[in-house]
Amino acid sequence: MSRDAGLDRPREVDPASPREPDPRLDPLILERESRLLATTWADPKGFFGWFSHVDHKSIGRRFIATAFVYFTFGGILAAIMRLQLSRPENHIVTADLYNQIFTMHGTTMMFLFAVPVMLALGVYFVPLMIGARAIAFPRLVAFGYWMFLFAGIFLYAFFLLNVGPDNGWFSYPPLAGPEYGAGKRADIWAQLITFTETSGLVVAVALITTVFKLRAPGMALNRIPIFVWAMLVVSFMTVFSMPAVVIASTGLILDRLVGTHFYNYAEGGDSLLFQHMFWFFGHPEVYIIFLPAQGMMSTMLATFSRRPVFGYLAIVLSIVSTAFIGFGVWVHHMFATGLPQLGQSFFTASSIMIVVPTGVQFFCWIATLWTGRLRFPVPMLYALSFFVVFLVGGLTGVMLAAVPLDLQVHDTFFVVAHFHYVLIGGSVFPLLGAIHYWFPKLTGRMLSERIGVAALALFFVGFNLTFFPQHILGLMGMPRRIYTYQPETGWGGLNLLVSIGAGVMTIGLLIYLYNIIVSLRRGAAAADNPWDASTLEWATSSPPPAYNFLPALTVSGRDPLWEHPESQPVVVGLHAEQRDVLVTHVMDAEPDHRKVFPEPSIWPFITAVTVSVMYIATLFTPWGLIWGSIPITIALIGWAWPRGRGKKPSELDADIRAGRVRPLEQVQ
Amino acid sequence: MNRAVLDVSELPDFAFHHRNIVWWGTMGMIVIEGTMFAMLIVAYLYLKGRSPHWPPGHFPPMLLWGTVNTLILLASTVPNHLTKRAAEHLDLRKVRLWMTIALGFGVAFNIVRIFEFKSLNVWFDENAYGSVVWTLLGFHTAHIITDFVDSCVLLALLFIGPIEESHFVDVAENSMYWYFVVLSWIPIYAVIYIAPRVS
Amino acid sequence: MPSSTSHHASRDAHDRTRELALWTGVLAGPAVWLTLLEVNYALSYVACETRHTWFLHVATLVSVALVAAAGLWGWSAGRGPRDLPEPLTPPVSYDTSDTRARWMGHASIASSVWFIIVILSMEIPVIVLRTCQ
Amino acid sequence: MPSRIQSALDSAGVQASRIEWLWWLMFWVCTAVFVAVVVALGMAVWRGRSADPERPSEATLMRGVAMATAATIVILIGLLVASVATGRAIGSPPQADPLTVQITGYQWWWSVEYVYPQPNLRFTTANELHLPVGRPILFKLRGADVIHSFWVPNLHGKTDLIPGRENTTWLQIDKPGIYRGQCAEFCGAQHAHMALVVVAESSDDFERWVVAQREPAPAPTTPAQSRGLNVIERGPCALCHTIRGTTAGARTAPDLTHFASRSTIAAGTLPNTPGYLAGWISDPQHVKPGSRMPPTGLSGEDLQAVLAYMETLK
Repeated sequence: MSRDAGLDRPREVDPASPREPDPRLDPLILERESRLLATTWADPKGFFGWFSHVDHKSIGRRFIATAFVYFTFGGILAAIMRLQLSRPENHIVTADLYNQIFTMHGTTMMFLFAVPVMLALGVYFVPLMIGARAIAFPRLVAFGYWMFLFAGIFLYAFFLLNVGPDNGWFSYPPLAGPEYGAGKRADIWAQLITFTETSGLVVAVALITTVFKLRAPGMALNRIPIFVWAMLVVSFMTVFSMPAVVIASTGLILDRLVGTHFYNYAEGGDSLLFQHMFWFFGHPEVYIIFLPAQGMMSTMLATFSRRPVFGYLAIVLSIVSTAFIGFGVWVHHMFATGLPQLGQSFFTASSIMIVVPTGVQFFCWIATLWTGRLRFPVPMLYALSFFVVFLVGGLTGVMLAAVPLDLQVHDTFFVVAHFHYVLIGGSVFPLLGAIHYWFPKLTGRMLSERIGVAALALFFVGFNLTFFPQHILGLMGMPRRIYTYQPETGWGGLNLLVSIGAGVMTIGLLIYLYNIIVSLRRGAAAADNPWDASTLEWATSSPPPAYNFLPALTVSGRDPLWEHPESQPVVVGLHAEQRDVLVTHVMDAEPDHRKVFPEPSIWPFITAVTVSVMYIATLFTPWGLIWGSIPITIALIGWAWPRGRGKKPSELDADIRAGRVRPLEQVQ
Repeated sequence: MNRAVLDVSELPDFAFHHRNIVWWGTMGMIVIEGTMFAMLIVAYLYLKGRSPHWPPGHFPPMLLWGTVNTLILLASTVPNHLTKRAAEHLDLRKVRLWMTIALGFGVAFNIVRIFEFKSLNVWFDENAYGSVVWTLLGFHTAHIITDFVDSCVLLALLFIGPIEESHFVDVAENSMYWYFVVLSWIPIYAVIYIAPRVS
Repeated sequence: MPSSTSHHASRDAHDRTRELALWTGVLAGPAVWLTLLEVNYALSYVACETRHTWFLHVATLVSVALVAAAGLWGWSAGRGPRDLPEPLTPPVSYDTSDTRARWMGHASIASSVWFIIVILSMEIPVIVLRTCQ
Repeated sequence: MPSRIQSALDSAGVQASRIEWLWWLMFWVCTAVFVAVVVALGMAVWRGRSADPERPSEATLMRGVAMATAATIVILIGLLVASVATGRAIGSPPQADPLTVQITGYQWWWSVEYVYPQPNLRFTTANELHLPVGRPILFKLRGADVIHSFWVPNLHGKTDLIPGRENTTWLQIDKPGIYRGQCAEFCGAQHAHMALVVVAESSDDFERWVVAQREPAPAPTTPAQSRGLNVIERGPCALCHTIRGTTAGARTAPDLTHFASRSTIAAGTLPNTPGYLAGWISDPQHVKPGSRMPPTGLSGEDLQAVLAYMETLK
């Protein structure tokens, strides 16, 4: 381990490169270049310009902000549920509305907040952390953002029309099927899936390509920052898991819309087929939410321990193996469906063993703290509280992996408590910490420490008040998804406590929000690297310029900013008057070629609109698919149509024959 | 400032295969859609496993048109390969030629595909079997049509312009995607036409 | 520049098998385990019909052997620096690819050992449980 | 304490108590692990606060992490074995002659059929089971419309009732008593009001109950009762309900033959008293919005007559 802790120093510099100052590094030259780059990489201004942004930082900011707006919606819904359940036989909302609300809450938090916000942070920070000038396929990422935005608008528009989905975020047939799922509610859920999957998949592909091909020269696989590793792994999980739910929900739509029988047992279908496919996606999704948070933990702990995180290899392997095992545990959501016990128990084994990689990371982090010189700003406090709350969720997870125990607590408030400890404890705590941590880079201002501590304290207390008693409620027999309960069940007292806790938690989050709003205006100006961190996103100004880095950087270790960055060679020779990006090799990030990246364009927005129209049309008629695809095709042609640099075919041909154009393979 | 530099100004500005990020984008699409095909095939086998007899109360699909289409697809890999190679050699004329021929195969395929649907011997809303075979075949057809339209636009560009060097990469990637469409068809063919005949 | 690219091609050629070994070493463990899981799940129905479990044990053994072999292959590929001409475009990629290869070699071993444990953990139900319940 | 009638931690049966044992095992193991990790974390943070702690070498740390990991794996394997062993124990089929009960889940009530080899011995009731103590009971579970889940925490974990499939589970009760179960799989608007009552009693009491349940409904004795029966047979009730011994024979709603012997109305929604019953019959949608039972719109007299008759359905 320690041998390749990534600290190998540069060897003797290439004799070819001059020892006397390189003219291109002359401050005046750089100054002019930076101005030129700023105009080259600038996103267009004005109303229409606003719809044409392709800068990953602009898209990333919108992505993050939108995700938090949806988070707020989901939180409001949760508050209403807690009001309703605060005492037995309460009548704040009707059964019908309650069922919509808990469905919307789950759907919002999973599909419109948790997964998108993680991908969003990836969109903003992955290119910065690997020293790239842009994200791969910037227009595709913009398209992904618009689809995500429209997904939320679509869902909440129908919810406000009182046709929000009401079958749970898992929407099992036959309850959601043509016979029992009246109206359009289940279709809206299924189509929302299509929206969000479209968004998630394109962003995932862009992130994979970015990490593989756009890393700063010298950033070999063993030098990739752990957060980037996590985002890479998560993107792969997205690519392999989301198709399952696409097929599942498509089958549901077809059953409802054109009368197929995928899930209709009377015609040879099977409702468990849906459950299998849904959870084949659904469980990996939990890790899609969780692994980036682990990456944030490693990042923050390293920074605030003033040392590289201990056990880089172990942590990376843990992330990778968690991802794989995450694809082999889905049946533990179906233990009560009467599958053969032997088959189920294989999934018990995997569900129990998946704890180990996370345990390894815990131990590595504790080792990091053990040998670090610690500082305790708010992000670090979030990281430390993560240990406590997530641990509870992880341990109850072990219990749920046991078939017999699961049969008792499955679909009770015990499970509700468990996965809120895992998702809020495991993801939202690190996420809120990471927002504190990266806020200076995102906005150029620091968040207030004082207010931050207050928010965390209330959030922490409120969270545990809310969710710990739910374990007991579950064991006392309180099922999930009930809109009320009778007094004689004796659940009233704990539920009141839970609701009070939810109130405290809400206040904490409101203070957090207040902190952000205030600091945006009056926060202290942030230095380039306010935390004295080691990763590349801190090597540029806060917030970064449109072109991210000048001069472009190279690395020779895992913690570039802690390893004499000034002696690191820098990249020169990228043209400033066009969007030049250096493409490097997958394994060792050796420079390969320069690629000219696309200009801003409004076509991704237009395409997203046409696609949304098609999705919504297909809610009502299968022909929406046919007619809807025509405008999409037109939009895509507009998107792909070359502008500016294109030549007449004859001219290009002439250039080629004259040898003025040569691809890499032919350069000899 | 006296600093070593890494000069990349001499590097070329486009490349083929996995060295170009477009290849990774295409691969991403291929993996995603490949996984969807796999899921549908799993769904088919799952339903088959739960049904006492398969296909339930039907004759299996007629072999003729499906097999004809398989042959067309396999044959189409030849012009497809030549298109790809021409693109990698930046040979505009050959690219135009072979791509047009490859498109011809595409047309033929789509026409035969209509007869294929007819020869399935089942309607999609009769039972789960009908639903899954129609979805499989329809999903694959959607890919054929998508790639077909894509190729048409690309070919039009190559004739009327404006084009740039990177369009040769697009052509190469387009051919790679066609390979995927062909390869993914083979397991689907096996599932739709062979599986009902083996119990 | 020209010289360094032609030499680039040679590097690629030289690396291919080594990279293959390294990736196999790292990924064989999880991939084999995942396959085994699906296979076992399917076979559990067979086990119920036939009242036999020997094929489950066989599957486990085969998987362990595969993973161990892959891990060792990757590990050996990760050892020792290569005698190669100076890498492309100094001064960036010093001995990057050697430390990286060694790193992946370690990863191969670690990954294989870990997933052999996971594979063996799936034997417990087979031993404890009756074939049909 | 009321909560105890629907609690996984007050086991009254073989299966539930085995699961409870597993629960406490896991609870204590996990608590120990939690304490250990938090203590380690606390020590690490405490050391790290000092300016420059003497650092163990990376190798030492690696050994520590490796040992902790090994310990984790050992503990988890132990829990895995315990879990699978418990599964084997509760999954084993009944030895002695089991009582077979067929439960069918409807939106939002339970149809309960006691299955005997001889058809004439079979009988159907709803939402309330009487079960003998000390005798294995085999449950056959079906979903009539959507997926429900059969769950009586004091007796056993849950098993889903899935349309088109028949699931089975079995249990054996140790302690006589009254237990409450509730549908545990979200099944639509009134998922919250789909409870069932389990009366666990000695075999003698149980057999007496069985004999009573097999009887058809008693004939009305007073004019009011006769009028009530008349209203039921000619009115809307008979379109869905069965009362054995009368012309009411529809099966889409709970069997009312011995309705008065049950303790609750509408699957545990209300206690079975004339007052609540009157409210329920006249406007079910008020009590249980979305319920499949429409408002009957009976006149006052008819309603009183129906109540009078139904009180006789002991």
